[in-house]
Amino acid sequence: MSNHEHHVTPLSTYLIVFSSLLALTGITVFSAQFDFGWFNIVLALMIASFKSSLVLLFFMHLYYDNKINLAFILASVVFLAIFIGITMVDTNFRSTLYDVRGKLVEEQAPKENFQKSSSHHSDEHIEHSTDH
Amino acid sequence: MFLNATEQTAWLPQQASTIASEVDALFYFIYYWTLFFLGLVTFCTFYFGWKYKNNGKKGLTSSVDHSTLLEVTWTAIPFVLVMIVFFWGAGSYIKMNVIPYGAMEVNVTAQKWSWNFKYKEGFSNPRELVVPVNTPIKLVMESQDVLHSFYVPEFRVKMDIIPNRYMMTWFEATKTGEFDIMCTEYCGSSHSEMLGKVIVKSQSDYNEWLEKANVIDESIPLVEVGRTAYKRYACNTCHSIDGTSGTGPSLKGIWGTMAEHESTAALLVDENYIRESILNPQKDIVKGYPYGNMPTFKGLIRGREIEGLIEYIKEIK
Amino acid sequence: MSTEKTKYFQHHFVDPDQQYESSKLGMWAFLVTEVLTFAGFFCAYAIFRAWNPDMFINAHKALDVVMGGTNTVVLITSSLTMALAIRYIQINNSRAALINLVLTLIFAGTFLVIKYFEYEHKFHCGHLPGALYNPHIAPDCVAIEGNNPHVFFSIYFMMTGLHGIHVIAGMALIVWLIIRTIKGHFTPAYYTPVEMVGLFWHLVDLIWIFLFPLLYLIG
Amino acid sequence: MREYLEKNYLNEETTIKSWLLTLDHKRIGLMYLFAIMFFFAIGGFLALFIRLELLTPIGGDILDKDTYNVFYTLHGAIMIFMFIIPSVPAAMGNLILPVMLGTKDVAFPRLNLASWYVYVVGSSIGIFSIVSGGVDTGWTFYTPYSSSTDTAVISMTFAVLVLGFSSIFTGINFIVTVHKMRAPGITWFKMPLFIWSLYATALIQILATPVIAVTMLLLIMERTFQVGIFDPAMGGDPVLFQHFFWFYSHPAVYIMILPGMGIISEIISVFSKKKIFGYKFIAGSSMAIALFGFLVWGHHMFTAESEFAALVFSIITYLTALPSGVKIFNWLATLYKGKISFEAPMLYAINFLLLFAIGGLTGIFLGTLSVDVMLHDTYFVVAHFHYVMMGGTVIAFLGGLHYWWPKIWGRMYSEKWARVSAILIFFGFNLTFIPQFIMGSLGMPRRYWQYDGMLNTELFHFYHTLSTVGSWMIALSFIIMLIYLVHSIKNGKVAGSNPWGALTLEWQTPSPTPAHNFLEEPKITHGPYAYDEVEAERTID
Repeated sequence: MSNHEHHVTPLSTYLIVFSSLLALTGITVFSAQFDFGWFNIVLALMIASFKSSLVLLFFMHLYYDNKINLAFILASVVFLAIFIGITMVDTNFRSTLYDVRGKLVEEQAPKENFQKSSSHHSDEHIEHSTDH
Repeated sequence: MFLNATEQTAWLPQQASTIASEVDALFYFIYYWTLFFLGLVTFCTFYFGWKYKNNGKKGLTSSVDHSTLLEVTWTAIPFVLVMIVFFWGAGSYIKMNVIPYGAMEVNVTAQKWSWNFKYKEGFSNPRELVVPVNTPIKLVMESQDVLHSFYVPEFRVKMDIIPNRYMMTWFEATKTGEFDIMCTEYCGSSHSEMLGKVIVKSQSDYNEWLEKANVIDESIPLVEVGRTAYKRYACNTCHSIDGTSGTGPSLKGIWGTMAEHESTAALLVDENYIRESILNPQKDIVKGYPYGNMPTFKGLIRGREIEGLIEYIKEIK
Repeated sequence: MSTEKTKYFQHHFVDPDQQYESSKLGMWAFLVTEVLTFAGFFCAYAIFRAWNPDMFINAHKALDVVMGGTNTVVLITSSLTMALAIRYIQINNSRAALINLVLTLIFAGTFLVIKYFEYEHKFHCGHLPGALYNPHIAPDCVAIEGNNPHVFFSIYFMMTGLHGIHVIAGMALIVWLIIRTIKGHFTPAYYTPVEMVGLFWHLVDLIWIFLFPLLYLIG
Repeated sequence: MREYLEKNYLNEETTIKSWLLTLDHKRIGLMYLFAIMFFFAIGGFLALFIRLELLTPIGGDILDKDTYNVFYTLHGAIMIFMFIIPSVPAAMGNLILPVMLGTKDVAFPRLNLASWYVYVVGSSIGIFSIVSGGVDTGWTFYTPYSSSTDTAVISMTFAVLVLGFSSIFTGINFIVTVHKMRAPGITWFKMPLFIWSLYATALIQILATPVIAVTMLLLIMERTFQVGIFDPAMGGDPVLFQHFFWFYSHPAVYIMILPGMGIISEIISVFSKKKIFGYKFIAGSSMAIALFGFLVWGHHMFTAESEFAALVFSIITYLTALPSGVKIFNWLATLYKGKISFEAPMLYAINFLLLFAIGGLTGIFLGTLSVDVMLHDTYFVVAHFHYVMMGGTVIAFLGGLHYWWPKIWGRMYSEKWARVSAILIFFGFNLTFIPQFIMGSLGMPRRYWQYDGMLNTELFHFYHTLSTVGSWMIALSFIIMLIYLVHSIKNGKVAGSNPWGALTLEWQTPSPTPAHNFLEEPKITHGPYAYDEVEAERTID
């Protein structure tokens, strides 16, 4: 609860931020034309995060503001990451234990008896070995 | 309440599988130390309540508001206990989920509201899972419609069955006898009637059963075959025989009548009508009943059982 | 400003500064809920993309990068004009502020018009969510291979749709600001509503900054 | 001063309009209180019907199976979304929080009123859903059952979505009030623990509630457009729904229990006239529970999700359980060397200590992977969460209601009948739910309309009978409570400003509270629990 005047951001700051945002948009569209494999998504998200940081800090004044507001918005990002991250701990590890088992038995037994379907969620019907 | 009792105790059902004693030991380990803590909390509450009861005297109270030693102790001891419990529990959980090599496989189909067990020998057995004792059994389970869950309390086995994938679990029965199979994931109006039985037989009895199970006994009268099939395929969970309307229409007195339909004109209830209703139930729905409830029994039910059901329905008047 | 009490000062606060700071924190708390609302869709996106990477790459080709890119530029520009509107009120130039607010409104409208043409093309090609998915074979429609492409369009329409609803809500708020600015309600001593709507509008921009690469540029 | 403040928030203006358009947090709190008690009564009646149906093993005694499924679903949905979640934060919090902080109102009074109206709209949609046939999915709305059943799922899920917004509004209000509106002198570590718990709760409300809104939205989309996110028939994944649902609904458990713990911290300290033991720990653990509460949702799905995820969720669950457990020791240590008196609020606090201890300790069984496989979806789980939700939150809520009743109305209820009711509820509650623990571990699955033809049917019948008898004891104690509380509003003895001799700020203003909370600026001369420095005069004997 400070009584100082509210910060008025200089026009030049706004224009610099604006042109950086446009430039970054150009970069992300340009870079999308090349295939870097898994790095595509990382690069796109890095650029997007950088752009959003610029918006947050300057357009939304967080750079000059009470830091508690910054803490709140950062917390929201952390919880978003928790939500997506931990859900994927399940969805991406659905058949790990079955796979472990598959490797163990592979050495002892004919392979076709122990195939375990790994993608469960597509609606194509999965052939599986135990059917008669 | 002994750790190695295999009979039913006050808290737990009898132990009838290899994993049961391990789970029970952990259950009782937690039981006793939580009971100790509950006793401690109760004792402290009442002892302090009695000892420091307000006697009406004026005056300030003590300013004690922390004690590092005490706080560390009562954090550390529960911490150690829960970590023991975690690793113990995780160990037996992994055992429950890693299916032993060479286990006998049975395919399980769950649907509203019945169980069906398909054997490798090429036949299926609704409602009853017959297995040999002392043999690891691997269940490959699938659901035809919504979530179900396969639960046998005496085996301490439970696994949710999720549509569009195969869910697996296993058990090894250590006792012969009959045990309940229950569905523990809510699946609609007759959820509580989606029961089944595991029948554990000795190896020789099992072999004998297996030989007979595959052969149709022509000597049983058709009506009896139908009466049995009515129960086996859980027809009773939706279609009553006393005229009360359930999820589906009652079977009482329908033979030879004209059944009203939304989609077509009224149809005569005859042999072909009943056959179609069993094998292709979604083709025409009787007026007043929702679409989509009845699963098909194509591939599950045998020809003689359909004939039996027809005879049986003729009988219900 | 701070200690100067306007007629918008509410009695249960100690001073206008407390009121301003409270409104601002409240707005940020609300933006947190907005982020987590979109989290549900981002989570669905991440999981279905991890399950069906090829389908996602094939399906995104049905989206128009030029239109999406143009919309990104439009939204970023509208963010700039919104920020400038606040700045002009801070320095007591409500005429310039008004111009910037109107510009913001125009850019928001442009965004929706472009979005309309994009949606129109999806309807034309039958690239629709869920059970409505019914792709046509036509020279101007991309044929999509892979598992369940309707899920991609479900996610696309729900994400951009919810974002679009936010744009419309933002436009309504900006119209409200324009009316109040014309009436001369805002001064350097009191411009809290402009600041709050500004924050909301920037968040709409922020979400688009992520939607654009995730939906249009994957590959 | 033992007097009744003649011109107070209740009668300053008396028109109906002055209530319906009020911006006074106390009036809004009171309107919340009446609204949630209405739904509590409905939920309670449904529970009694469910218990009666289970009196015999065969189904159909008084309810047919579809009605039974609708009843237990509505019991859960009403109790969770319309009663417990708003109970302590929205009703008690609104009544007390600004007064405790020495401010005139919450930060956004209009948002606060809007929150009540949104609650009313949401509940009305819920009632509409009930009238149009009810829902039979269970309060968890698991797909694909919820996306395929033909009952009124859309209206009920929409009601939940709308109720979420009312919760968010309250949360935003409390966060800002705590951050920006504290009276001078109340620093973060001089706030009463009830405020700390409400603050932690508000954080969960704004972080988790949007996710339930989006989940419900997706479910509605799934039913209308078959978007294929949750429905396996369209390529979706039912377990994903469970993740989405529990990402909100597990933290929601802490939305329910944390404020209850806050109330208990207040009551125990006041009625043992003792400085709270480990203030910083209790405050910090509220925050820690709020944070860790977000990391454990997967323990509702040990039998459905991947084994690896189950291991991760199990260990975090224990880490979250510890701070709750240690809080119980802190409360016990507060009793040590106190001056303990046993008025009704204290009896509720003791009920809470014992019942919540049972609820918490049985959670250890359920967090253990292999034991949970056996207990999952049985009556053991039902009993466990009733011990936490009812034995914990509802008992704490009732304790808070009795504790602040003289502040709300300016009058005392009958102490004798209050004690009778508190003791009756303790025995009734245990009689209802201890048999359910035993049944559950013996293998009685939950959500069963009949339990005939099982190996243990006879035993189950015995325990269900006990449980039904217990449910009527609880009902009886609520009837007693209703009578003496309503009677006291007009006829109770005048309570005075500080009937319990407490030190927090709300007791330094007359009862009932004046319209803007304080007649003169409150002065903070001591901490909220400084019973070692100050002895406040009790205004009743």
